[in-house]
Amino acid sequence: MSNVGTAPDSYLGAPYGLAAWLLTKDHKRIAILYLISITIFFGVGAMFAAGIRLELLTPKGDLWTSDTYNKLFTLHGVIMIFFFLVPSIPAVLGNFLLPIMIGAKDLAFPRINLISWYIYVVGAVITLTAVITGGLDTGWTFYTPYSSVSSQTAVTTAALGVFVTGFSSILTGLNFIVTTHRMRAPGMTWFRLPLFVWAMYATSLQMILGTPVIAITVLLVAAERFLGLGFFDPARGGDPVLFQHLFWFYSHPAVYIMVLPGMGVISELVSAISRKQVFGYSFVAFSSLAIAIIGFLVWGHHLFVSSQSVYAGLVFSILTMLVAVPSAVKTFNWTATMYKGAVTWESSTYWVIGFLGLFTIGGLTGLFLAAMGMDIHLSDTYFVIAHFHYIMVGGSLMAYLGGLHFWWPKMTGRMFNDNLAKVSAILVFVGFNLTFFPQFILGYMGMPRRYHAYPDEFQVLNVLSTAGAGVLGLGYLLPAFYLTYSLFKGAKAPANPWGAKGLEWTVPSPPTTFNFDEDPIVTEPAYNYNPSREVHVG
Amino acid sequence: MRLPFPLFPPSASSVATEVDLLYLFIAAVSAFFVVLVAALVVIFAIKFRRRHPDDVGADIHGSLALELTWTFIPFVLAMVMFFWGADLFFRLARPPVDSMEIYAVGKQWMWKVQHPEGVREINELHVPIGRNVRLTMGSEDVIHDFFIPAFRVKMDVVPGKLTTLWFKAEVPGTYHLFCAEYCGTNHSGMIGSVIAMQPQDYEAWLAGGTGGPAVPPAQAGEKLFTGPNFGCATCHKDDGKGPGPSLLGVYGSTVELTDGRRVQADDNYIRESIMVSTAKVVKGYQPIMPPFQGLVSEEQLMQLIAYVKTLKAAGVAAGQ
Amino acid sequence: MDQQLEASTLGMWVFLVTEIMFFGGMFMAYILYRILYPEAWVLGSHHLNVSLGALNTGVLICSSLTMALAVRSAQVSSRKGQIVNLALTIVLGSTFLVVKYFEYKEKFEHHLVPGRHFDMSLPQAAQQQLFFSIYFMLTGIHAAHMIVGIVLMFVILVMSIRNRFSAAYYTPVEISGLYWHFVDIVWIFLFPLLYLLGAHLGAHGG
Amino acid sequence: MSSHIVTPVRTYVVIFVSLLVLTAVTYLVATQDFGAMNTPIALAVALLKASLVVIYFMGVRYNTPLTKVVVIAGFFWLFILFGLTLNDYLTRGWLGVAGR
Repeated sequence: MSNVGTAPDSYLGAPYGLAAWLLTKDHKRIAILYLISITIFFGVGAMFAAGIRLELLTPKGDLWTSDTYNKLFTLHGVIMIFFFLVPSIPAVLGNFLLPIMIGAKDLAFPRINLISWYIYVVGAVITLTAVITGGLDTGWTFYTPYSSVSSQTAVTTAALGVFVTGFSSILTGLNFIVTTHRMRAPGMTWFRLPLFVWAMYATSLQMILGTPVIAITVLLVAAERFLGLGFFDPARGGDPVLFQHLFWFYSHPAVYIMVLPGMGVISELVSAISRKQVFGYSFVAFSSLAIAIIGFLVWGHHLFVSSQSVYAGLVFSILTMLVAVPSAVKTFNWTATMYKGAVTWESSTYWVIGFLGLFTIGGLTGLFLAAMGMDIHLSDTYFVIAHFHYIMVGGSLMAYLGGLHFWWPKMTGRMFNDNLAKVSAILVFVGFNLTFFPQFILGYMGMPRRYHAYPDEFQVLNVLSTAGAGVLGLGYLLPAFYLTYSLFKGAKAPANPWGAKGLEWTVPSPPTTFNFDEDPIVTEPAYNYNPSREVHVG
Repeated sequence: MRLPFPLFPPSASSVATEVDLLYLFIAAVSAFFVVLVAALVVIFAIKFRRRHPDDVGADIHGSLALELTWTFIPFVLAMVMFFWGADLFFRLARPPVDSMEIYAVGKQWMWKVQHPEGVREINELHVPIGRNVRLTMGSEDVIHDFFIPAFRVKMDVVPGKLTTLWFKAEVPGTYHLFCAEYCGTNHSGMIGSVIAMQPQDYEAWLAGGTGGPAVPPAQAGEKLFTGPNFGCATCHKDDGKGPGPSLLGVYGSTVELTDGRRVQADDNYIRESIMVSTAKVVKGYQPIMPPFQGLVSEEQLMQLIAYVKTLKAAGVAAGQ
Repeated sequence: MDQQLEASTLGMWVFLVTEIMFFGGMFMAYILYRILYPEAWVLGSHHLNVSLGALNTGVLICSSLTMALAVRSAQVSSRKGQIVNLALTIVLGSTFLVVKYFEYKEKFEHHLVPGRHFDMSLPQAAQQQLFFSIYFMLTGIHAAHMIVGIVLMFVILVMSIRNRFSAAYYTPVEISGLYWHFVDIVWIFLFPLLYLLGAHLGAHGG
Repeated sequence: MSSHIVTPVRTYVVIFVSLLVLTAVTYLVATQDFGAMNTPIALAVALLKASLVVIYFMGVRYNTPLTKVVVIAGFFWLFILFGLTLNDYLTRGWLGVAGR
C-alpha cells in the first residue's frame, strides 16, 4: 500500500515497513489493521457458510458427515459474530472516523487501542487452534450441558478464544466512551455530534456492560468442562437454564452491538446522499440510547420455550415489543430525511436503500418472535435464522459495506469504480433476499435450525436459498476486486468527493497523521447543508 | 398459479388455525410497513433526485407531530401483538385438566414414549384425535425439544426437570416430530412421526400391542415403590407412621417444609424429592432420605411419579 | 496534565464497571443456587475457616489504607511515602495470598474441591459441591486479580523509586490505586456471603 | 477539577478504623440469630463498607459527576442482571402453569 499516500505527511506515508504498522498508535492505521484481519475472518466464515448451503442442496446429509456439518455451522456462527460482525463497524470505521468526526487527534488511549487489536488477534489464534484441534460443535450458543459435558470437541479452547476476544471489545468500547466524553473539539457539543458518534457511543455502552458477562459465562463453561467444577450441569446440581440467562444477557445486546453501528452509518449516509439534515436529529440520537438501554432488558425472549417462568416470559415479551419502537422511529426518520432532499444516484444510495429494505423486514419479523404464542412455533426454526440474518447481514453488513465505500476515498485517498459498486450493491440485495426470504417460509413450515438432513418437502426452498447464496457470494467478492484495484489505479480522491458535511471531509484524503493541522473549532450543527439559514444553536 | 412449495405446514390441532391467524396478522402489518417504507424511499430518491451537482436539500429539521405519530402507531400495534401473543401463549401452555397423560423421554438421539396403558414406542407417537393429550417430558442427557409443526407446539426437554406440552389433534394423519434444540452429532436424526388416529383406531392400535405385555406406568411405578431395589415403601407408609411422610393425597396438595416455605407438590416437586431428597424436606420429618440422583433412570422416575399421582385418588376415596 | 489524569481516571472507572459485571455473572450463580439450596449453602459455608477469612479481610483493609496513602504521597510529591506505602501494599497483598493458599490447601485435604475427589458422603453432596464450585471460582478469580494487582504495584514501586511521580503527574499511581481498592471491595462482599452464612446456626468448622 | 484536593491523612485513618470496626460488626452480627434478617444486615454492612472505600479511598467524593454516573450505572446494570434473572426463578408457578 506504500504507493497510495498522497500528501507527504499522510498517515499512509512514512514510516513505512511492517514494524511501523504493527507498533503504530495511530487510530487510522489500527483501523486498517482491523480491516485486514476482519476481512480475512469474513472470508473464513463465508467459506463455512458455503459449506452449509451446499450440504442443504439435498435433503439427505450426503456431502458432509453430521459431525462436520455441525462444526461448519458452529464455526460459521462463532467466527462471523465474534470475529467479524462485533468488531466490524466499530473497530474499522469507528476507529478511523470517531476521533476525526469529533475533531480530535486520536483516541483517548492510543496504546490501549493497539493492545485491543493484539488481544483480538490472540483470541482469534486461540479460536483457530480450536478449529484445528478437534473443531467445535456446540453451536455458537454453547448451550449447556451439551457444551460442558457431552461435546467431544475443543470447547475449552474455543471458550478461551471467545473469552480473550471479549477484552478486545471491552477495551474498544472503553476507549470510545472516554474519547467521546473528553476529546471533543471546542464547540463540538453533544448535539452537534454526527449521529454515527452517538451510535458508536451507545454501542460502546453495550460492549462494556455486556461483554464481561459473556466472558465469565464461557469461563464457567470451560471450568465446568475442564476443572470439573459444577455450575450448569444438572448432574452436579446446576441449572442449564441459568446458562441461557447469562449467555443471552450479553448475546441479545450483542445483536444491537452489531446493528447500532450500522444504524449510525446509515444516518451519515442518508444525510450525505440527500444533502440534507437528518430528519429529527435528537430523536435519532436518543433512539440509539433507548435501544442500547432497553436492549438489555429483553434477553428472555430467547427462552420462551426453555421452561422459564410464564410471568418472566410476559415481562420479556412486552419489553421486546417496546424496543421495536425506537427502531421504527429511526427507520421513519431516515425515510423522511430523503423527502425534499437532493438525492444522488451514486453507489451510496444503493447501499442505503438496500439497508432500509432489509433492515425493515428484519425488524418487523422480530415482532413474530416477540409475540409469545407465535414464538412457540417459530423458535429454533429457520424463521429465526432468516430473521437475524436480515438484521445482522442485511442490516449490519450492508451498512458496513456502504460505509466502507463511502469513506474509502477518505481512508485510502483513492476513488473506486462507482458503477461496479452499484452492481455489487444490487447483487448483494437480490442475492440476500433470494437466500434468506425462503427461510422464513421454511421456518413456518417447521424446519428446525442446525439440521444436517431434512424432509424432502423442504428441498425446493433450500435450493432457492443455496442459489441465492451464490449470487450473494458474487456480490461480496466483487468489491474485493475493484476496491483493491482502486488502491493502485484509482483516481486520487479530493478531500470531499461526495460534497458531504462533517469534519472528516474537511481534512485531506487520506488524512495526515495527526488529522488536523490546527485544532478545529466547531461553530455549526451537524449536517449543516443550508448554512445561510442556520438557526444559531447554543 | 401453484407454488412449487407449500407456505404452511398441515394444520392438524385445535390451536393451529389460531396460531396461523396471528401469523397472518403480523405478516399483514409487516407487509404494509415494508411496502410503505420501500415505496417512500424509492419515490423520494427519484422525485427528489439531484439535478445539479451543487444542489442541496430543503432546510427541514424535523417535526414533533410526525415523530409522535410514528412513535405512537408502532407502539399501539406492538401492544396489540403482545396481548394477542400472550393470550395465545396461555392457551398453549396450560394443559386442560382432563388431558390424558403420555410420558416422553429424550436422549441422544431418540424419543422414548410411554402411553398411560403402558404401551411403549420409539420415535413415534400415536394419539387419538379429539382428545387433550398432555406430554410429561424428561431428558436423560442434554437439552432436547419436542416439536410438532403440524400442531404448532414445541417445548424444551431439559435435563434435571420435567416439562410439559399439550395438544388436541383434530385431523388424522402422520406428521413430523422434530427435535428442535441442538443436541449433538445426530441432532437432525432425532426425528419421528406423530400419528393422529380416530379414537377407535387408537384403541385398536393400543390393543394390537407391539412387544410384550404392556404395564401401565403407574403399575410399574408401584412395583418400584414397593420393591426391594429402592424400598420407598419401607419409610413412606400409608399411615404416615414411618420415618417418611405418607404420600396419600400428596400430589397436587400444598406442602409445608421444615423452613416454613410452602410449595405445590407437582411433578417437579416429586422429582426433586426423589433425586435431591433433602432439598425440600416436609415439616416434621428429618432429612434422612438418601438422594436417588444417578440411581433412578428418567423413565423409572416418571413411573414413580405416575404411581404417586394414583395415590391421590386412593387417598381421597379412602379418606372421605 | 489534569485533562490527561481525568481521562485516565474515567477510563479506569469504566473498566471497573466491566469488572463489576464480570464478577456479577458469578454472583448471579451464587444468588440463584443459594435461593434454590439454602441448606446446602449453610452446610458448605460451615466448612470455611471464618477466622482466616476475617484475618484476610483485615489484611485487605490495611492494604487499602496503605494504597490510599501511597496515592496521597504522590499527590504531595513525597517519594519516600510512596515507596514505603507501596511496599507495604505489596507485603499485605502477598500476605492475603499466603493465607488463601493455606485455606485452599485445607480444602484439598478435606476433599472439598469439586470434581472426582469431592467427598460425596457429605449431606446434600451435589449441592455442596455446587457451593464449592462457586467458592473456588469467586475466590480464585479474586486471587487472580490480587496477583495482577501485586504485579502492578511492583511496576509502580519501581517507577516511584525512579522518582517518576509528583504532584504534577501521578496518574499511574492513582489508577492502579482504583484497581486495588476495587479488588478490596469484591472481598468485602465475598467475606460475609461465603464465610458468614448461617454462622449463627453454630458448629462451624474452625 | 481545577487542582487536586489532597485528603488529610486523618480522614484516611478514620475510614480505615471504621472499616475494621464494621468488619467486626459483620462478624458479631453473623453469630447472632436475626432470622431472615441475617443476610440483609450482612449485605447492608458490606454495602456501607464498600461505599466508604468508593467515596473516600477511591476519591469519588472529589471526582466529576460523570464518575458518579459511571459508578451508579455499574451497579444499576448488575441489578438488571440479577433482577430479570430472578424474575424468572422467583415467579415460577405464579400464573397457574405447573412448574412455570
